[in-house]
Amino acid sequence: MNFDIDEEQRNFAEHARDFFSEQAGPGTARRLLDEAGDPAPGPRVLAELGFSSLTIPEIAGGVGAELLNMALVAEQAGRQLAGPSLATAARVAVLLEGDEGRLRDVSEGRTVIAVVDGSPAGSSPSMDALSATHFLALDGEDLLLGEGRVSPGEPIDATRGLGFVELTSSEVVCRDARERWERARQVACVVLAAEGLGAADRVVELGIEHARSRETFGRPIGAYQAVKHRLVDDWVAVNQLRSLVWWAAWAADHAPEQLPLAASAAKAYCATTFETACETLIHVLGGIGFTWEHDAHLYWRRAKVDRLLLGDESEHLAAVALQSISAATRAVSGETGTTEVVPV
Amino acid sequence: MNFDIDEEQRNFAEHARDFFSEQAGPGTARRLLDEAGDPAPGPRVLAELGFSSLTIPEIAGGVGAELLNMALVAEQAGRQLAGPSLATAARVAVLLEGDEGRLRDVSEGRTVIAVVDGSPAGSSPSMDALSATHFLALDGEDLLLGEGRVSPGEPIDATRGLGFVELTSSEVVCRDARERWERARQVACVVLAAEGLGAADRVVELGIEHARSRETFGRPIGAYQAVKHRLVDDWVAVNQLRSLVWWAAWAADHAPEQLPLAASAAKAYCATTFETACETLIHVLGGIGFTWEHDAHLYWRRAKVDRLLLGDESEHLAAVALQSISAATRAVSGETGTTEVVPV
Amino acid sequence: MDFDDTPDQARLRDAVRQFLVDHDSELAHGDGAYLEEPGTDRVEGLRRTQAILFDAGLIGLTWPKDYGGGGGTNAQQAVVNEELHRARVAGPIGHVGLGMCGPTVLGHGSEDQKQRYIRRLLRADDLWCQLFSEPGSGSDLAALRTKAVRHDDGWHIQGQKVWTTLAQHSRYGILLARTNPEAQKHRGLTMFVVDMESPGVTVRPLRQMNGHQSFNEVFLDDVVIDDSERLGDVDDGWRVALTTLMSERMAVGGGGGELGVRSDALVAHAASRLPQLSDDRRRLTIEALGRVLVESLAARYTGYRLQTSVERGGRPGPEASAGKLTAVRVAHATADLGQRLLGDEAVLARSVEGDWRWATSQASTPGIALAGGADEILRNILGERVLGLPPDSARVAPRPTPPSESR
Amino acid sequence: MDFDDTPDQARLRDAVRQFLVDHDSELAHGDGAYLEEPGTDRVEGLRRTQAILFDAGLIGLTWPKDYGGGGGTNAQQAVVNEELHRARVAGPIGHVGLGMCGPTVLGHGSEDQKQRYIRRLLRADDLWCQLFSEPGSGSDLAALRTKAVRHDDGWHIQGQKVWTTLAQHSRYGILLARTNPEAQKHRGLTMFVVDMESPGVTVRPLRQMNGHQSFNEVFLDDVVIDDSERLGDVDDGWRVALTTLMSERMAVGGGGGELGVRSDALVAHAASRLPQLSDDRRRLTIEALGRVLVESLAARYTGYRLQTSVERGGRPGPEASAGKLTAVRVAHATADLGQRLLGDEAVLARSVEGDWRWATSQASTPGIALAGGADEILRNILGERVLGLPPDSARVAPRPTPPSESR
Repeated sequence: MNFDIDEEQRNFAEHARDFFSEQAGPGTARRLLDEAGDPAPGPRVLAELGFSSLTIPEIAGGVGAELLNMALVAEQAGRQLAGPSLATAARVAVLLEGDEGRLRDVSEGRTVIAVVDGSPAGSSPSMDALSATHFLALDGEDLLLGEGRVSPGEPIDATRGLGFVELTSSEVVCRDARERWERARQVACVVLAAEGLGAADRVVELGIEHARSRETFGRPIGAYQAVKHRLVDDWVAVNQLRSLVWWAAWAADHAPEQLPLAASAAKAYCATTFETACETLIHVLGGIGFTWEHDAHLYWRRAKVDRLLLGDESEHLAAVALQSISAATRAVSGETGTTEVVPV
Repeated sequence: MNFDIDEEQRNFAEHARDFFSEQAGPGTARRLLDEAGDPAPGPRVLAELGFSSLTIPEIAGGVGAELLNMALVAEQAGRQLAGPSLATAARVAVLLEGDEGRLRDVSEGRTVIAVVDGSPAGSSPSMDALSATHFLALDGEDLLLGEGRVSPGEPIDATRGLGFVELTSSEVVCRDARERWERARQVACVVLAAEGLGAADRVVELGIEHARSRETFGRPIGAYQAVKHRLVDDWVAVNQLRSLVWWAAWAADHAPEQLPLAASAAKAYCATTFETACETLIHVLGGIGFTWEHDAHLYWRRAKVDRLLLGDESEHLAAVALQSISAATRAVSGETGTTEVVPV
Repeated sequence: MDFDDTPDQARLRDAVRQFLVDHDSELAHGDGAYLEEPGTDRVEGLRRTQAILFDAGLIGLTWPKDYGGGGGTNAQQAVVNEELHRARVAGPIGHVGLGMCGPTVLGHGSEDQKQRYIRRLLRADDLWCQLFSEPGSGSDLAALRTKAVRHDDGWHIQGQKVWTTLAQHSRYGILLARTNPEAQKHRGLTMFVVDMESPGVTVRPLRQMNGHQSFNEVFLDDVVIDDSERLGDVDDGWRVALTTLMSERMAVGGGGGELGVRSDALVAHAASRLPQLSDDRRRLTIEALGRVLVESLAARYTGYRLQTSVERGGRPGPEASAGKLTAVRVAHATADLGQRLLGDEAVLARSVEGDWRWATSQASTPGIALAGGADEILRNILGERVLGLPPDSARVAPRPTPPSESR
Repeated sequence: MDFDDTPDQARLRDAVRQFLVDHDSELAHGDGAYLEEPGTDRVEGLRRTQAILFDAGLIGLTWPKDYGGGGGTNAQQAVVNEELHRARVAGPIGHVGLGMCGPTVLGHGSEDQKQRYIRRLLRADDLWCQLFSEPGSGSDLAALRTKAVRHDDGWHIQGQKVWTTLAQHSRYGILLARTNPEAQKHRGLTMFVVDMESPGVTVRPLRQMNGHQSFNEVFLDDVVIDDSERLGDVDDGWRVALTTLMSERMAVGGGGGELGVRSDALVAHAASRLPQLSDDRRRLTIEALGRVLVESLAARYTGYRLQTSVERGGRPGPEASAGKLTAVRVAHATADLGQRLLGDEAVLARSVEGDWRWATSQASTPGIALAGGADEILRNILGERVLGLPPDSARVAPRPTPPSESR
């Protein structure tokens, strides 16, 4: 067993980190709450740099990398509240698997595709809808691609590009697409959790910085256990979230039978970890953390929204529980032979 | 509004406090884990002193007091892990309402009655079954009284006298008894919560005493926020539990339409408050709190059992939620006129 | 123990209820404390509402008659408050004046000050603010650095305050300033009434994470205050401030009042949403709703006990801080559950039907949590003053332990 | 990143699995760490199990060959551990020796000590205990008062230890004692190996709240230890103890191992109980189960990352403490959920079918929580050493604040 990223992946993440700190940041998230626009760095730039086509095969103009690499980039994107979400990109790459032509359009930035959650005739709020030119949707068992009319809602986090979509034209790009749809959603959960990981990591970092320097009653506030221990708990959770995200991303390519469990575990754990970290940060900052000008609320807004996207904590907790039970039941009845599907 | 007990009630509670500190105590709870026997002060003594017949009318040989007085005694009984539970006594008093003869037998200690939860043919573990001479049970809509065979289980808390009961003889003492059965259970919940209140109060007290005197790293451990704030949270919860218990006990006599809500609120809040207080105590005590000889685990055992008796937290939380919703719905439809049933 | 109205109280209740029915259209309404729709400004409407209620004798019922109050009992005020709550009347805009500044002026002001200020404060003719916190002193209030220096023409004030609720709408403020920089930090402070229209006062609203602008920065640049506007003795301002803080504690959650969206609004929301949920979701929601309601009831009935004790002449002690800890937690849980009940639309700040309450309350709770002391401060107060635990900072000198060697 | 076996590892796995099948009936089994049925004394069976595993090369795989170890890799040991886990083999009775005492002897003992002790320790021929905590020093270990005074015939030990796991079954212990009462508290300690059969050693088992007697008081009344049994230099015992504590941290939860009942046992229990629950209860239980499992997975995979880093020559740093915080929380939640799944019988210590695991684990968790440092100590370590937050005790002198005047 070797459960760590390698040197190349580390360098790759480092580059992504530099890129996103230059090209994105909470400032954009703040501005978008007052005026409409695309999140930074925006769909074209992500396509140009190959970030959104990381998991698209080379033959279709993509990078052909593993999902783990996408997760490493997503972590860095999350730190800077970048958008559109790489979760959407990863989801599209799975949904259009084998469709080289359309994937090439995506890789080369000619089309920007979002995925419609809910009915194609009138969707739930769907991620990155506001900046998309085309939409993928599931209609019964058929996967549709088409254009659509998008009505934005009043955003909590404006970088998620949430909109209600109504498809105005569509063609079936895949029949019997249910399994693929589910897998695409699991992959998207992993990448969304990776973005949450990066954001939560940054949030804990901000809290630690403040707790080291801000004094009250003659001592830095980080000396007080009430502050210190909350930050520690959040740091522990973020560190553990990283383990789940890496495992889930690895599973997508190397142990697909573990993906459903791992993706749900990562997504569920991310929901609470990220939200709690933001609440700690705002609390630890005191008055300044409640201001519009501080970045804290922008991360908090992202956390409040992300925890619900692609299934909330309850949905994923139930998935983990039921998959574990069903694997245990299969193991008892001998169905799986000597290899356990679920490492619980 | 006057939401406080009066001078007379205060004195009465004071006397009860003295009595139970002399006649009961965690020592008995510890001994009963190794050898069978009745909890202290035991059914006869409680009957002799009129504690178990507090809510039985004078005409039936009881004291004819309000449930609030019973709750005040129960709080003191709880502090010392006394038994049998006054919740059983209060429940029996409601179930036999109007049956002067049988109530007189109870008041005068000639019969000791427990209430059977579950089927009379083979019950769930039922409180105070081990020291009872007779049993009340609900069979369909009929209330039965009879003798029974009791098999004890291996106790977590040996003062609760839990046993599986099978009625060996019975007669119907009341038909269409469902409403009365429910009300008796609610009244029992209030008294059980009162016992939990007293126990939790004592537990917080023990934690505070220890935190004041035990030193580590040159300071009393109560100076550290991690210890101090946990004890504060427990103290706040105990204080709030007292409010719910008093309200529920008052409602039983003066606002019966509020009893179901208040009883469930008190019981649910007690479950967590008492259990959490015990876990804090054991934690704060360190190694000594993990020993058999310390009283901490005896309170902890009581908490682990009481939280499940007469309905667990989930059951009572649901009752609070559903009653509140149904009252709100009735209020909207104008059913209740000008007086709201549920003060939410 | 008795929750029933006396005949007098019952008459009062009927009268109030009738008044509120008759004047319903003139009054502002709302679903919770400090809960305002983003992008709207109801200040004038809320002032009008407070004036109407004051004129009807429903505000300041327990305040001295000499200064415009009703001279009534807490029990009467409690009856009135219940009816205001039932009628969904919005909380008074002048809550800082009513909850903190007014009691401080009453407790420590001159007869002249009381005559000039109290009646107009009760009626919201003047709004008041509390100029305490500074950029460098929040929890550690007594570390404040705004200076007041005595000259022939009065006290000259120099400094900056922050997180000052309502400052931009306020005519007056109570101001805590350092008058003796040499004294031990609690001993060199003095309290004043400051006219917010004085030269040298600059108010800059701060935009908050909920989009509102209820907090302000206040810059005090050589503001002159006449010595007659001093509250209490020179260098005795900490004692005066304790009156304010004690009142604040009672006002913010201490008396069992709710912060954030009202629990009855949550129940109504749940009642309308539950039927649309799947069985699974319904059960989880019911548990969550029960949990919020039980904690809310626990805080409410504890507030009633405190009210009874205050009515009997007790003063709200440090234990009143407990109510706020719970009230903030309930407000948080209420907003969270209310938002989640919006289902798919819970990712938006306003549902398709226009429900903005839960998202706004979520974004407002962190601010409410700061008023009257952060959780840690309240827990320290309770731990040290009520439970008798040793103080937090090492006033007892610890044995030194080099960090590198500690376990 | 790679979770797959190398061909060598796959061969090892097959061999181990076959061995465990063949010898299943000779081995003791169990559903979790530190989980023993009350009233049964399985010590002999557990010692036999450890000896069988040692003889088969499955214990001490990574320890130096010179002293009876296998000289293998952590990766090999991980494969073996997975197979032992899968086969439900009970954890080694000699866990204190393996996890703490052995590494300390290896790190600081003489060649002679290593030769004499390690092999027998691995084989559970000798059990070991760790004589650290005292009645007056638990979290603040360095405050210990047991004295060692040098005489011609060796060191004379006087003092008392407590919470000593396994002492009543142990042949040896590592003992931390004060050799220089004048020095600063961390600087006057020395570590020894003590023969528990020496004159003057009295072991008194303590009954615990779970009914077990795994903790002991140990009285040391003029016990004589030869200087050759010293571990490390005189007065340098704190540095030696840090090796022990570091190893303990890794052993108790740090490597992702579970404390309390195993999560697969909980899943199996839930699978058998869920069908009997009402719909409402089933949904609530599924959420609770999911929550335990996710946290358990989070800790497990974090342990794997730590193992990878240790395997690459990293030493387990203070961040290994994080694993224990989570593992204790998971153990607590596992026991609670397991017990509640017993339904009506959850009020008893043993279900009608005889299931005692959950109630026992509930009553054992507080003891497990103490080993390797209480939560507060672990959080301080993480906060100060990993996050770089300032130390807890006021090493920086605070400005004095009289308690009566603080806010």
